[in-house]
Amino acid sequence: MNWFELITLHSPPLIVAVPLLAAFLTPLVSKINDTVRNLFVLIMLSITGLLVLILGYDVLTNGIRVYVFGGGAPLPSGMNIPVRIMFEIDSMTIFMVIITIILALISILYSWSFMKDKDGLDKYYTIILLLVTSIFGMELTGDLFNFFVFLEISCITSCALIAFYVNKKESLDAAFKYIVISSIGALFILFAIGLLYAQYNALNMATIANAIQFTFFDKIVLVLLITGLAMKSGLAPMHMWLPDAYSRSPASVTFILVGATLAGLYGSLRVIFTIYGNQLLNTGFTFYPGLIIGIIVTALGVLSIFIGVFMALKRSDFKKMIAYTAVAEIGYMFLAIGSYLIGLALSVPDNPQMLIAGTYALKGGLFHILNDALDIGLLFLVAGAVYYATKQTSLNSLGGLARNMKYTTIFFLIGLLAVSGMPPMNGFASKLLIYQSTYQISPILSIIAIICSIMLLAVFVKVFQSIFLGPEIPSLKNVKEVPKSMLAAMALVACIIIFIGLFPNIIIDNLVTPAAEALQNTTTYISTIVGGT
Amino acid sequence: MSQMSKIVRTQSNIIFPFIMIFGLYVIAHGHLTPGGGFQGGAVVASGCIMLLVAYSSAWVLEKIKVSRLSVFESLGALGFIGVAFFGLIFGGWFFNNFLVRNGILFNVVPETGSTLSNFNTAGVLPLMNFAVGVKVIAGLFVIVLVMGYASSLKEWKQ
Amino acid sequence: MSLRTTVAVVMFSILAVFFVCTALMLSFGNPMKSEMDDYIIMHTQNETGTNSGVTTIVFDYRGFDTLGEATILFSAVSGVIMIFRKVKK
Amino acid sequence: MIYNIPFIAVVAMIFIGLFAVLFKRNLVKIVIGISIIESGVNLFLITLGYREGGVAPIFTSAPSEVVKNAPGSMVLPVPQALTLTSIVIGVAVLALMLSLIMHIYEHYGTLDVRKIRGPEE
Repeated sequence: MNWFELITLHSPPLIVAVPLLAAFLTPLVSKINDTVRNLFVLIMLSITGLLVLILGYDVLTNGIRVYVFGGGAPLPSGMNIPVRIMFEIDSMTIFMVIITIILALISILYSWSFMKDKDGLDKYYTIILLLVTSIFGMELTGDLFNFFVFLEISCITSCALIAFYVNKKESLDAAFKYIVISSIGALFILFAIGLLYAQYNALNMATIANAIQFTFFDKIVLVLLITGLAMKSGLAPMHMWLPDAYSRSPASVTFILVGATLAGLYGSLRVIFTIYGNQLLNTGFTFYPGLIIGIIVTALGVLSIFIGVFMALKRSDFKKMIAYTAVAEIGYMFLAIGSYLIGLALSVPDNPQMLIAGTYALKGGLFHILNDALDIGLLFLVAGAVYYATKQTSLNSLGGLARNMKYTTIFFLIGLLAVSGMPPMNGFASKLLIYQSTYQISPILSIIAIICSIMLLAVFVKVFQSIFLGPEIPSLKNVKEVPKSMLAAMALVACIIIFIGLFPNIIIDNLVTPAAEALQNTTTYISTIVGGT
Repeated sequence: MSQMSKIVRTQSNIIFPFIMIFGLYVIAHGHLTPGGGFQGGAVVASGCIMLLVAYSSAWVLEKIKVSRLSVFESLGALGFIGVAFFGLIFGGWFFNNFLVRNGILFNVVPETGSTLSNFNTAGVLPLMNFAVGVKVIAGLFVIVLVMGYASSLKEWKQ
Repeated sequence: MSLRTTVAVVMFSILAVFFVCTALMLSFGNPMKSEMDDYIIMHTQNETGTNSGVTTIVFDYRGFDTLGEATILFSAVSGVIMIFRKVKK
Repeated sequence: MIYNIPFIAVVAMIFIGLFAVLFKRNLVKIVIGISIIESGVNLFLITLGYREGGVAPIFTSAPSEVVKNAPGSMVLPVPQALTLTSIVIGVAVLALMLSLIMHIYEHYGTLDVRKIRGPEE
């Protein structure tokens, strides 16, 4: 066994362990020098990125990988239930992990200059690394309780990072709101895990999915899990924390927080498609469970889109508008997932057309995860740059910045077009998939989605006009362009956006389609561990 | 928070060694009796916190720096993850219990059934208990120390 | 304010039904299934050489959870120190 | 019914906590509420693992009849390990929330939720 195979074999735990080791070392390293510390963090994350690429190549070519902590076979001899913790990695996991590592690297690059003259930076970098670790852990794990532990790590670290500006009272307020909501959500999830444990005496997702019966307890568990994860991912009725938290934290932090919310979304995907995947078409009920879940998820998604867009129209604070847009974008993803579930349930007797439409919706929704992270992230980075240069975020006190900040203006224009789904950008590719497929499921959904998208364009054109165009405000005469590392980070995101926009098929064929197939194919996920039913 | 009265300080001086010994016992015998790194660490940390309450946080901060305690915590965490990495290097898997049958220390496997306590068992578990114990002592103590010091500053300001 | 209260009351009562049903349907003292736990109790001595079943789970079978737990404590300490840092005005 | 008293206690604790979180206006009371919910969930986990007449799953100097009847004579160990993890998580969350409350009190001079509203824009 040569060293490359060895690294491939051990890459799943190393992806979590390397940033964790770096986080534990950062307090010691930062005693040397600031530059050394920044380089250390960047290098450690680059190593993680390399491991992600190795693992991704392996999984996409060879199929699902299982890693058992402590060694040995997944199942002890003569048992049907795994005892040790396992990582189970399929294409969906790889898709999310790649998004996370892109977000983390760009955020570290951006914070090099953005956070330069702040204090408390060694703790800041430590906590950022811990947050990245926790997102990786949530995405890689195949064990429910382990998922809960990483969820709690991400709650605590996000809360500490939201409160980074401790001398601003709004950010403390937002952090408190966040930790109250997310810890209650996490406790619901823990209660649900306890119920599942009581029934099936297992904590492994595949084992539970194999044994699940959709009893009364399982319905309670489903409701509790979806509620808890929706609290984490900012779906409509539980979205109150999201605009505050996004708009009052430093821009580099917000960029990773987007990844943390998407990990919550990933969790709910795992719950619906993997744990309850075999029960979606259970015939023991008047309606299929999949249809009911689908209708509820779609309704919540549409509600999120409405709330996000209308609240964004009303605001006059730059960062808050982007934050409400993020709520709307989360709504689009849930709309797509719900459409798939409805399509699946409607297709059953003799209507395969619906299943095809639903599959396209699922692909669009998954593709939108990547695009949303990049688009919203780019807008937040631009907002951070504007704040860095002017110390203002209110629309009323900004104007005419295009004269002094040419590059930032271009990046904002790219982000604007991408977020509202205009043709040359990546947002168009995924939103078009969602529009087309939801039109076949129900035309009303599609029309709502298109109208709200156009209204988003209106929102951002207003922002663009009032911040970057218009007469120069005297107090902003001496504004300078932001430092190079911030420009480099934004340029990197913008390049990825344009690349995906020009060649969407590369991403869809190589990443999104395998991910969608992995989600739909619950049996493979289960039989990798339990060995067939 | 000012210092408490002389009676309280003397009492806590007397009780403190016993709490320490009990906590260290719980940490060391984690693999044989109820308890372990977390529980024992919490006991020791509460002993330290008792001193903090009796002698005020400003007095404690003169003796020991927050940054030094924080380094201790990092070291504990590094020890824990280091044992896990050693499992990867020597045992072939992350978190492998590589000492249990053929290690140098803690390598005895007890007979199945009721046994007397044999300290030299359980592989890497005592090491992990120790690392977690150091971490929990430093961590809990730092949390209370920082919060107590901050609140005493505010009192002083008013 | 009244809308908020109404929503809260509705949520509260839905959860109430769920939780009370759960409490009445479970039975105390005899777990429904205990395969995994029986395996751990029977194999804790010859697989890991530990006499205590709970410690075996905490540090060996589910050691990765404990690493996460240690990380949580570490991040809480870092967070508290960061929140109470001295800020330059 | 009477035998289910531990589970009823769990539900009661979760409700007392949720009530405090939803309807109380004082930040410290909200934190106490979360703490109570958490104790309820921990109690739930521990209660799930109880086996009638069982002792702790530890073999050091265990009585011979317990060893003879194992595993039926010992309580389930996994919920205890989960509860241990969950307790430490609770401590961490509590520490962070209390330190946030201390800062909020310093900035706003009050702990009342109604007065702690950032300016709307």
